[in-house]
Amino acid sequence: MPDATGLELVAAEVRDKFGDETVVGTHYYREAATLEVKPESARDVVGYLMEDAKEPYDFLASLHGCDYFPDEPRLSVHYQLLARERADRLCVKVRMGVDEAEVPTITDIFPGASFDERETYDMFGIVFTGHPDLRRILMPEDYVGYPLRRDFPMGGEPVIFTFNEGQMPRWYE
Amino acid sequence: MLQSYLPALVFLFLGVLFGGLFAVANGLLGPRRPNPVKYQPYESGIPSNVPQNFRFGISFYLIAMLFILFDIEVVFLYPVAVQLKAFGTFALVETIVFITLLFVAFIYVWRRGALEWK
Amino acid sequence: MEVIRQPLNGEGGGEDLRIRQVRARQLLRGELEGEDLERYVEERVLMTTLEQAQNWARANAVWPLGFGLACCAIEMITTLAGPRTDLSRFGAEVTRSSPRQADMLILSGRVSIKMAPIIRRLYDQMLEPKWVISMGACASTAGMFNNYALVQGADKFLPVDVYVPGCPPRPEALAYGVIKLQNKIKGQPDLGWRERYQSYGTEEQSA
Amino acid sequence: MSETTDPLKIPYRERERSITMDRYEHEPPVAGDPLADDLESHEELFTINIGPHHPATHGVLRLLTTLQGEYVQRLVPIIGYVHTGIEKSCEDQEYWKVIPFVERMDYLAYYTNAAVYCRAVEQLLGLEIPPRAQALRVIHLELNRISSHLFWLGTSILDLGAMSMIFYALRERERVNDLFEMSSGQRMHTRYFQVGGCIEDIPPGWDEQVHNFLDDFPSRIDQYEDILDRNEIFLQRMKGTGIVSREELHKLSVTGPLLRCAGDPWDLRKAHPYWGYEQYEFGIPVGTVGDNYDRYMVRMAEMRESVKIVRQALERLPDGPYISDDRKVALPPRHELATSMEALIHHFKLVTEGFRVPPGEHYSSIESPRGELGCFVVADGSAKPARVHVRDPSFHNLQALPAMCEGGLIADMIASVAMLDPILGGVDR
Repeated sequence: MPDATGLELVAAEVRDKFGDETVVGTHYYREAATLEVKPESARDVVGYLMEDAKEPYDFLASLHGCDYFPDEPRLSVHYQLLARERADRLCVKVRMGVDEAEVPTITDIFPGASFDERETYDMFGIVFTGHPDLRRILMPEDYVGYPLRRDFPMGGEPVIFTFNEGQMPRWYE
Repeated sequence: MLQSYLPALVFLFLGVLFGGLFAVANGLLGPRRPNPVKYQPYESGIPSNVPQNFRFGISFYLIAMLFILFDIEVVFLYPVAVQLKAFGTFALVETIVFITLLFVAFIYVWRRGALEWK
Repeated sequence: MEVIRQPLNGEGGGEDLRIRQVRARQLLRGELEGEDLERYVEERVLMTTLEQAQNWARANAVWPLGFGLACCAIEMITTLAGPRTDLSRFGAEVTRSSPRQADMLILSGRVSIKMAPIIRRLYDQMLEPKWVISMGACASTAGMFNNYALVQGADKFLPVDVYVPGCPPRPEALAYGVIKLQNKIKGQPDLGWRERYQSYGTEEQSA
Repeated sequence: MSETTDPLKIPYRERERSITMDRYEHEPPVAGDPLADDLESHEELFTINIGPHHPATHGVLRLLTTLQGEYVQRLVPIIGYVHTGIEKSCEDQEYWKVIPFVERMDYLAYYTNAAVYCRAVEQLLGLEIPPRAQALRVIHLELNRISSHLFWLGTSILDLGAMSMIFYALRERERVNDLFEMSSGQRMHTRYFQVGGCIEDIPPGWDEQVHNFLDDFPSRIDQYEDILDRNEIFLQRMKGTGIVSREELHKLSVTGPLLRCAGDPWDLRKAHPYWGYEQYEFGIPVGTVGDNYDRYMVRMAEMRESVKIVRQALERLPDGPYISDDRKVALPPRHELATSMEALIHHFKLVTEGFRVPPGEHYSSIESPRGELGCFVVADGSAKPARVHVRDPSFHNLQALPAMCEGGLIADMIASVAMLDPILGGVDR
């Protein structure tokens, strides 16, 4: 794991490569390094880190979305990068609001991310611009709504116990 | 003359009887609940849009023909094999000629490369 | 979300089980007469032996459709090919892959909303007479996944004959489910505990 | 299709042009399909669903394949038919109750799912689990790897047409299920791992049972290999089919036995040792050619390595607490409730509301029988996780399926799907 100073070095490297405002923040929590970046430059930073950084992270273990509902830039995409020679992990995080949920795709840099991106689009509605065929992967193609968003209802049926029988009169018919 | 054919006729009759019985009984006794989906082709549970007049590749047909050719050859060998002693050596020579003829055909087909799946 | 419960259109084809039981009881008490009695007797006497013979033949050769959805499929395959229980004792060992040759559909696993139309199509394409065993909590009531992705119970779109509880049910439980299905096919279904112990009147009624 | 110069051996397709088939000449090949241009005139592409209900797709995987005769031109795996919304349900449960949900994702490696989730939560809590719990976890994980590979072996060889293999494989698997039932009470989805260790200690006599199993299991693997390795049909179907190079697998984010069969010894148990894996000596089986036969051999060898690990872990099983003694997370033992007041309060608090995890997020990953299984947990300080995402190995390995099957025969595609060993519960979550 890159320790706190290693993370700062990577952040500094990215800052001077892509300009100062791309890196929004760095968090080092429970020996896991997270580099927070602007949504538009996500593709360049991940591409840079995967190929031509000083210590490249050549493998993308996972790409997943998340919805931090209460606090403001709600949706986020996480790129779990992995350097196999050094057995080193780094997470590049991108936060964005619901209405500008758009991130450039990285399938041309790392084709393995195409299923992940389709799933993140399917579950959160984050559009990956430039993805070869961005369709729903898990839900039926014509499904409306993005299930894993916090404001999406859990669905299913209300379970009938004695205390809430009142709301469902004559349920036993 | 009829005596000698009796067993064969009885066999034939029984075969037709039971075959027909099972086929017809199935139709009679089975309950019928027609529904439109039942008549559509089964394609792993997905409505199938495979064109009905689809033309398969030539290799399928070729392999089928070759199989039938050599299968009939074996069918002809059965009656001879059963009564080889009664027919005497003439039938033996006859069969060997028959087999070698077909074997030549087999070698030709094999060398021609028709057996490999294309 | 209000709960709508309407009886499924029944298995179709002749009265369903409940009505037959009620009429049998009326016959015993001698209350059945007139046209009903005629039809009842005619149906019973004429076809009794043939129907029993048919049901016996069908019950002892119930071929399941090889259809694994999720974790219960692992236990179903262990029931079919495992060392401890084997369904060939009930003639249910041959799993047919095509619905045309299968008599019974074992719904082993969770039924998602994307899979439901496909299962309904498979059920429709199966030939009569056909039965459905809903194996496991997820097939019977979507078990613990009370969420957007699962159909809350397969009986919302399929007439289910036997529900096998468990998550996943043990192989012995599924074998017992097949035995119960056989009794049902032979026309003597095991009575539920209310009938067996005559404990009517204890159904939970709202205040 | 051998392009040798021997006149008799010229490829069969060309010879057909010598036969005047004017009926075919007029018909244009199926237009509108990019593959149609390299098509001989009389070919017709045939798109069919090897769909959700198919005996050889190891679950509800739909393969939309475009066939040219017996050759697969294009293959599109379509998934989602057993999507259960587990990740959404997890956000509605306390941290404890999420374990049964997570276990039902990859329903052959259920211990591994529970382990990776518990590891993520333990790291969020900064909780160190006692050595005995670590050894118990390693033993159960490796036994689970054996049982998962056994089920893969049984069903895959069944797909290739050999019926007897599934009976042998399930016979051994029943023995492993008995061990799980003895230690945790249930054959599948045991919920034996708890955040902080294991729910209970193993019953006395359990290690003798495991030793009995370990003593005669390697001989059983030899029996399987005697059956399969000298079977000409099996070898011809497996050797040289579904070859994908290491770089391509790497680019398609494939991990696990599929990657190791192509020669890349990447295994998280060695790269990121967790729970004491560094103490045990075991090898990482690696293939050379990267074809289906190597995938088969790699998994058979992995079963042998797992036997070694379990044996070493069982001999050096340290005694001590089987769960961490941090009362905030682990339930106090029952007898303590009668005496101490704090235990009662901890017990009450844990049972009613569950423990709280300080805000933060963490991605932890371990080696499942199918590859790197990762779990990303976001905690917002309440008693329920804000987000649980599981990086499933089969979900990413499926991306390599088109690369394996395109250009080959359908029979090789069935073998490749079998050797890829996808578990659709984990793929669709």
